[in-house]
Amino acid sequence: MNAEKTLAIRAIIRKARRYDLLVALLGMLALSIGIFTLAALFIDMALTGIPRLNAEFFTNFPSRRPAEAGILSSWVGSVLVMSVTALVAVPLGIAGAIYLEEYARKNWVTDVIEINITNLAGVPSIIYGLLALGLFVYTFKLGQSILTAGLTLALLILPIVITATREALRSIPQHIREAAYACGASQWQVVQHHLVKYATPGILTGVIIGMSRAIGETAPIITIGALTFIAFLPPAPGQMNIETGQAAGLFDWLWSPFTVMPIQIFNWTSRPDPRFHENAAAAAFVLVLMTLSMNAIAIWLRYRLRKNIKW
Amino acid sequence: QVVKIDGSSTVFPITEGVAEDFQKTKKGAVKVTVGISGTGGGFKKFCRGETDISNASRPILAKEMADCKAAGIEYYELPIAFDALTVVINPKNAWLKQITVAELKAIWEPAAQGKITRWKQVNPAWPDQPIKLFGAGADSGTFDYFTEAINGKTKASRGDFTASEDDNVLVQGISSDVNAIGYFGYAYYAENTAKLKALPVVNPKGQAVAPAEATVLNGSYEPLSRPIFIYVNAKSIAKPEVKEYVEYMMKNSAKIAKEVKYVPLPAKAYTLGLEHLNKGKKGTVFGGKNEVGVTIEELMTREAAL
Amino acid sequence: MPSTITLPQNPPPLKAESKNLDFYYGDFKALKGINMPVYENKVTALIGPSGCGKSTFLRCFNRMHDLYAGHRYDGSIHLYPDEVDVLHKNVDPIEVRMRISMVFQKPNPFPKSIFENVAYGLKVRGEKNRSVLEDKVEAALKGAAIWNEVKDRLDDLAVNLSGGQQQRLCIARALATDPEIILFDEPTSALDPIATGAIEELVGEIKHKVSVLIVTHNMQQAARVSDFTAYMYLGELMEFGETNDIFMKPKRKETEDYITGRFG
Amino acid sequence: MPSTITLPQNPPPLKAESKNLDFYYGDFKALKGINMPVYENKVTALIGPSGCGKSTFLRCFNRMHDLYAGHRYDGSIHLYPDEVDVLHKNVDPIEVRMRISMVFQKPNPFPKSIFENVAYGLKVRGEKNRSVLEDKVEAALKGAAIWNEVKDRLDDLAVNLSGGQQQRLCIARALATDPEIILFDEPTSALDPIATGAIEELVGEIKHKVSVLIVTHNMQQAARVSDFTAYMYLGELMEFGETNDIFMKPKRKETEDYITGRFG
Amino acid sequence: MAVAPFDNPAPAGVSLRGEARMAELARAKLARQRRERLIEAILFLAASVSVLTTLGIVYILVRESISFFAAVPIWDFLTDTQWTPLFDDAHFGIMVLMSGTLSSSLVALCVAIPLGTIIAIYLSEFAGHKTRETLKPLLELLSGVPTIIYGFFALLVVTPMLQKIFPELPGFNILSAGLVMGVMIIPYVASLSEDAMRAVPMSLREGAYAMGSTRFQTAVKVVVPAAFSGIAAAYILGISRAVGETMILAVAAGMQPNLTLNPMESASTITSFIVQVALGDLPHGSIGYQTIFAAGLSLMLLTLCFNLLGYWLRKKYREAY
Ligand SMILES: Nc1ncnc2c1ncn2[C@@H]1O[C@H](COP(=O)(O)OP(=O)(O)OP(=O)(O)O)[C@@H](O)[C@H]1O
Ligand SMILES: Nc1ncnc2c1ncn2[C@@H]1O[C@H](COP(=O)(O)OP(=O)(O)OP(=O)(O)O)[C@@H](O)[C@H]1O
Ligand SMILES: [Mg+2]
Ligand SMILES: [Mg+2]
Ligand SMILES: O=P([O-])([O-])[O-]
Repeated sequence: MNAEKTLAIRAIIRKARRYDLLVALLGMLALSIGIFTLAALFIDMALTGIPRLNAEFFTNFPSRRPAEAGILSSWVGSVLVMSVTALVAVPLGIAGAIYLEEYARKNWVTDVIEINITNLAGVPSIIYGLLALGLFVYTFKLGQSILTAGLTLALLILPIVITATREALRSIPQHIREAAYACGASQWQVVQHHLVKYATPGILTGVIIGMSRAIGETAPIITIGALTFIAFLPPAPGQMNIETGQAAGLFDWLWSPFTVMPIQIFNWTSRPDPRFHENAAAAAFVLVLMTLSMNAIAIWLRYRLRKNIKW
Repeated sequence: QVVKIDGSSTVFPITEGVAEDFQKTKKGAVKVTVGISGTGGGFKKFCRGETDISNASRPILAKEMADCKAAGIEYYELPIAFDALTVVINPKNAWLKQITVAELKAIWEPAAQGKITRWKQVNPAWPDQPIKLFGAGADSGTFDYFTEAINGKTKASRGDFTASEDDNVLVQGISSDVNAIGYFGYAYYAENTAKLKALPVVNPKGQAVAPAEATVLNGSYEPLSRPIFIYVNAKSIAKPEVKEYVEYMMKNSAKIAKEVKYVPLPAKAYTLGLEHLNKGKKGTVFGGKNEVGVTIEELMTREAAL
Repeated sequence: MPSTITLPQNPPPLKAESKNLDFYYGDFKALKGINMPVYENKVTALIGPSGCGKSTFLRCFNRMHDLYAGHRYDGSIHLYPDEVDVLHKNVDPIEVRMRISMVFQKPNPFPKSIFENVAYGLKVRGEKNRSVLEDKVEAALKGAAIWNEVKDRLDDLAVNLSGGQQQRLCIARALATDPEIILFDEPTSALDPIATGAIEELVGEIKHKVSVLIVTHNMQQAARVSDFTAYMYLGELMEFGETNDIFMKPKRKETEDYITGRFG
Repeated sequence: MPSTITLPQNPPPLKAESKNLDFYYGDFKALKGINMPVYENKVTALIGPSGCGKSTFLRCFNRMHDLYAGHRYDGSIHLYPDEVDVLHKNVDPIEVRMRISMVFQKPNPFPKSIFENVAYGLKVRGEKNRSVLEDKVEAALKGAAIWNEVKDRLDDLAVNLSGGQQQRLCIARALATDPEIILFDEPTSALDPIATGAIEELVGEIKHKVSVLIVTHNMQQAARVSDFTAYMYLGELMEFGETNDIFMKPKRKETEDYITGRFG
Repeated sequence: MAVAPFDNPAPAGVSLRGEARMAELARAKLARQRRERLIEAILFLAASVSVLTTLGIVYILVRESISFFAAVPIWDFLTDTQWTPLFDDAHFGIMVLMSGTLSSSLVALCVAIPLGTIIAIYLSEFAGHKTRETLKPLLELLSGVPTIIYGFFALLVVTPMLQKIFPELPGFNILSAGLVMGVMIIPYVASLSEDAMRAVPMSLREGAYAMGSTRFQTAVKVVVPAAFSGIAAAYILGISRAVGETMILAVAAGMQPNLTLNPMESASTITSFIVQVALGDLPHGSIGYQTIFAAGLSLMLLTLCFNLLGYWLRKKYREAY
């Protein structure tokens, strides 16, 4: 190759490489905007909220006196609502995904279900709130209860769980299925002995991501009408009522009025007394910490569990 | 053992305080839930029998009375405090020292929608700057009371303003905009005196009066002083926990009202309320009208006459 | 074109036989009227250029195609002595697969322990007794000539074995259930020469108790391990006969061309 | 073990030469001290069992390994006549790739039109003139013996072509930029026999204007298309020489074993 | 011979042959199939829950909307320029809320799409493995923060900052809410686009590099077109999120029904209207109650259009490589 041509090519390369630099810089800039926002959000909350974080904050009910107010009823409410959500969404989601990925024949019914799930994933959460209001609260008369909230959020995260499970199932290579079938396994045995097991890390990540979304959802919960002052805990199974002497049933708590963290935060920020805003920041800090740690667990699981599963 | 309370956000701080203390004295044996649906929303639930007690920042209206009647629901009306509905502006606002009802009407009447958008249009002495409006949401008693008092008709208002059931949203909005004007309960102003300025309103006697406990008590803050109530379902009172709660409330409202920056009624008002309860004197003394400008004395005489 | 089939003088007992077997991937006819015997305790090699249908044919024997929609069989494969037609719609493919094992091209152990891999076929068959499992796993691993390498780490993950070990593990897995036939689909194509040698040796040993069908693209391998050879081309069985005959004096020009490497 | 290298009597001009080339995938040394000439306008075939390092060696020539972290070269590959060491860290890999094209195992046309695929390399080199592009694309497609099949649908998506056509398109793409060397990594292993024949023929033609390095696992193919053959084993170059010699009278026992199919 | 399977008759080496044996096998198959069918039916029911959810949503929205449209002519709903459904002089012009929804979504997308795309390109084509594996999860955390917290962040931190630049800016405005919403959506766009780009086979990238392309050329000319359907799907999801986001707008955008597309003003969106009403009472059966369902139906239709567009794009351009 002659020298002249070489020089020409070098010039072209140099020009082309300028864009490389540009995109790399822009990419890092864009990333830092995102990460900077996250940091700003977090630091802002931490600075206002941390002074309020002490043991009483977690063991006190809300109160009109900001210094005595705590998040006991709301964190317990969040935990209970999340449990209902998980208990409903996880089995339903996994079973649905298994059906779609492993059993469904390619026909219009499957197509409808698929389009429907993609579509549901994009339906705004407030619409789920309306569904819950119209269906659970007024038609099924479940009231503004833990059960209603749990079911609503379960429906909300169902598409997330299904999609994650399907992804996980799809990433199991076909040759593993073939190996199992070749050993004489029936379809259900293949699902049970292999697919569900190998998909667990993916399913767990999906579930946790769904849950960390659900725990921060405010709009649908407001819509079912749960913006309320609650300074008591739902009845624990078997708990005695001092006045009536009756023990609470095993599932009474499902029908109990409740509040959750985001609602408590919303409530406090709408108070006139600015000291409540510190409470709100502290509660928000706790909530963000909860979701972040859930996300962190998801990421950790993704790395840990997958280690033992390779093909 | 749940006492269900819902309704006015204005009354909420008092009810919440009572509920908190009451639950403490009962050591958790009685549970009290307090919702914030606004006065109108509260009455809708109340008249469906979904709640035991409804908080209200205005008297029950004829339509609501009809609803309750249709559902066979009778109630006790118990005034618990007075509030000064406060007109607030941004502290940097230099051109407003006071305001008349007529000026407020010019700003807020339905006909002003889309037309009255600059201060100058209301009063030529005011600057040629946009008006930013903040007000209570449509389900609130505050909205009903304000529209009745200013525009002469309940719920008659222009629509292009920032409306919120959440008064703190309004505080935020007004405190961050020189051109803002809005209204809400006195308590929200009292907690934010650094960020807001309360505008003296010219009363029917022609005096510009600022909202304060004293001006409410002496009846000079007019027409925006208003009594606030709880309404108790007559059937619910048969439940011991509800009765106990209401009695507790009557005994402690004065203390808590003061604590959360409301004007407590004279002690007699509370005993009178309890008396009504014990004697089964049900119903309202307002006849379904959203009356404005009722002073404490007037209220007391009416209650006594029930 | 009819296949050229040369049966041996004294044919050994039949283990299976495909009769007029057609196979369709949707509309595409991948196998065309295949008639071929499989003899008991013999190794039959399937050779032919890429895409000629070797794998397709092999996977008919254990109804692997049933896993996919649109795959269709026509004709029959009879299994002896009980004369069951494995392709018959009344026959449960799972039943077939319990009698006919398969070893795949790429070693595909489950991401479980070595023990669990080999025991899997037994578990599917309902065997729960731990000591029976242990005995059979050991026997299978010995049969697959990998016992010595793994006996101290039966609880390790199978995927951490080397490729050749994995493939022998898969053979052990297939052996553990005492199948009547084992199908091999290019079992050494992903392996190095040493591992390949080990597998070939193994095939030579297991044929004493089981009939073997093996697909290979390596003619030397076919020559080394098989007793009978079938040459396929474009979905047809071109020639079938004893391995020595096919490689030394093929009856058909096409076979000879292929074997001498004139194409493919 | 030193490689057995037999240079021809009258060697053609050198196009490239690897000197003491080592290559590491992280800690794993995949190539060990490779010394090998590449002659101008000749076809050099790389053969050897799977995993011996053929692809690894080939991909050193156009610095493909630079795309992955942890891959490391040691030694040099000089390009003649200007004696540039393509592995030198001061040499821009992009410049190297502009001189040395590559055709991959699996056809990998871009998801663009046929025309855009072939014109891609020219556009990257800054060519914007439409008529120049059209001429060069036509020439390249003709050179890859696919012009007649696609000339009426240059704007169709390339992915809609058949496998063999796609591979010829990829060859046209590689040819369009007038490279000095073309690297082929098992270019026919995903193709049917007819497409394979077409590609082999093509290689025979293009070598008149470009040097060719081709990896193949098919010894017959190596024998058919190449002038020189290199036999690799476990990362080492075992033997290099004229193709006829390697296949007829290999100097080393290992080479002979491999060629006669005793393993692999 | 083979170990006896747990519930099938013993296979080979048994007395039965030919027809009899086949009949026996047919029975065994039937028994097994029945069990598998039952399992399948249960799984199918689980999968149909999603369809039931949609049907439930549609049923509820349509049922209430029908009563709504009995009271409010649909023409007024579409053309009125005022939105005061709960006032004495009620107006029901959905355009007012639509304009808020559109302008806030537009602001958010102007942030999320360019930034998300460039981040995706950077992570997938430029960043090293380590960088990607640490930064991507970190970025994804952004989407895990409850949106109500973003709302107060917008109101209390971003708006005051913006007011330093635009002193005219009201305390509640679309701009600040939209910007924060955009940042919240970045991870959806970036992460899904990055997944789509990752899924482009390495062989395609190698093809491009082998032609002498730079990273930029490879990314823009080969990887992005090849991943187009996935990237489009990511954008669509971003749009759905923006259109459906509620709390950020409810808190920071002012809830003022305002027919304007100017982001420097405060406005109410469909979603913020719904929560606003929900914060008050939901007077079952009243026109106010039905209004939120009519608004919800409009929102649902809007997102449905986008989602169908996304589905269609994915179908049409699937696996271009
Ligand atoms: N799942 C499938 N769908 C459609 N056609 C298929 C499928 N699998 C294989 N084919 C086609 O069927 C024919 C036979 O394929 P098969 O895999 O049996 O060939 P083979 O002889 O095993 O080749 P190889 O040596 O490459 O494995 C080929 O033309 C192939 O393209
Ligand atoms: N990316 C990689 N990382 C680590 N090791 C690798 C990588 N790619 C290849 N190797 C190893 O390097 C050695 C040579 O691989 P290479 O792909 O060059 O073999 P090959 O001769 O081309 O084989 P084949 O015929 O199977 O393509 C093998 O042992 C392989 O396992
Ligand atoms: Mg095959
Ligand atoms: Mg290779
Ligand atoms: O919440 P209100 O008191 O205004 O009804």
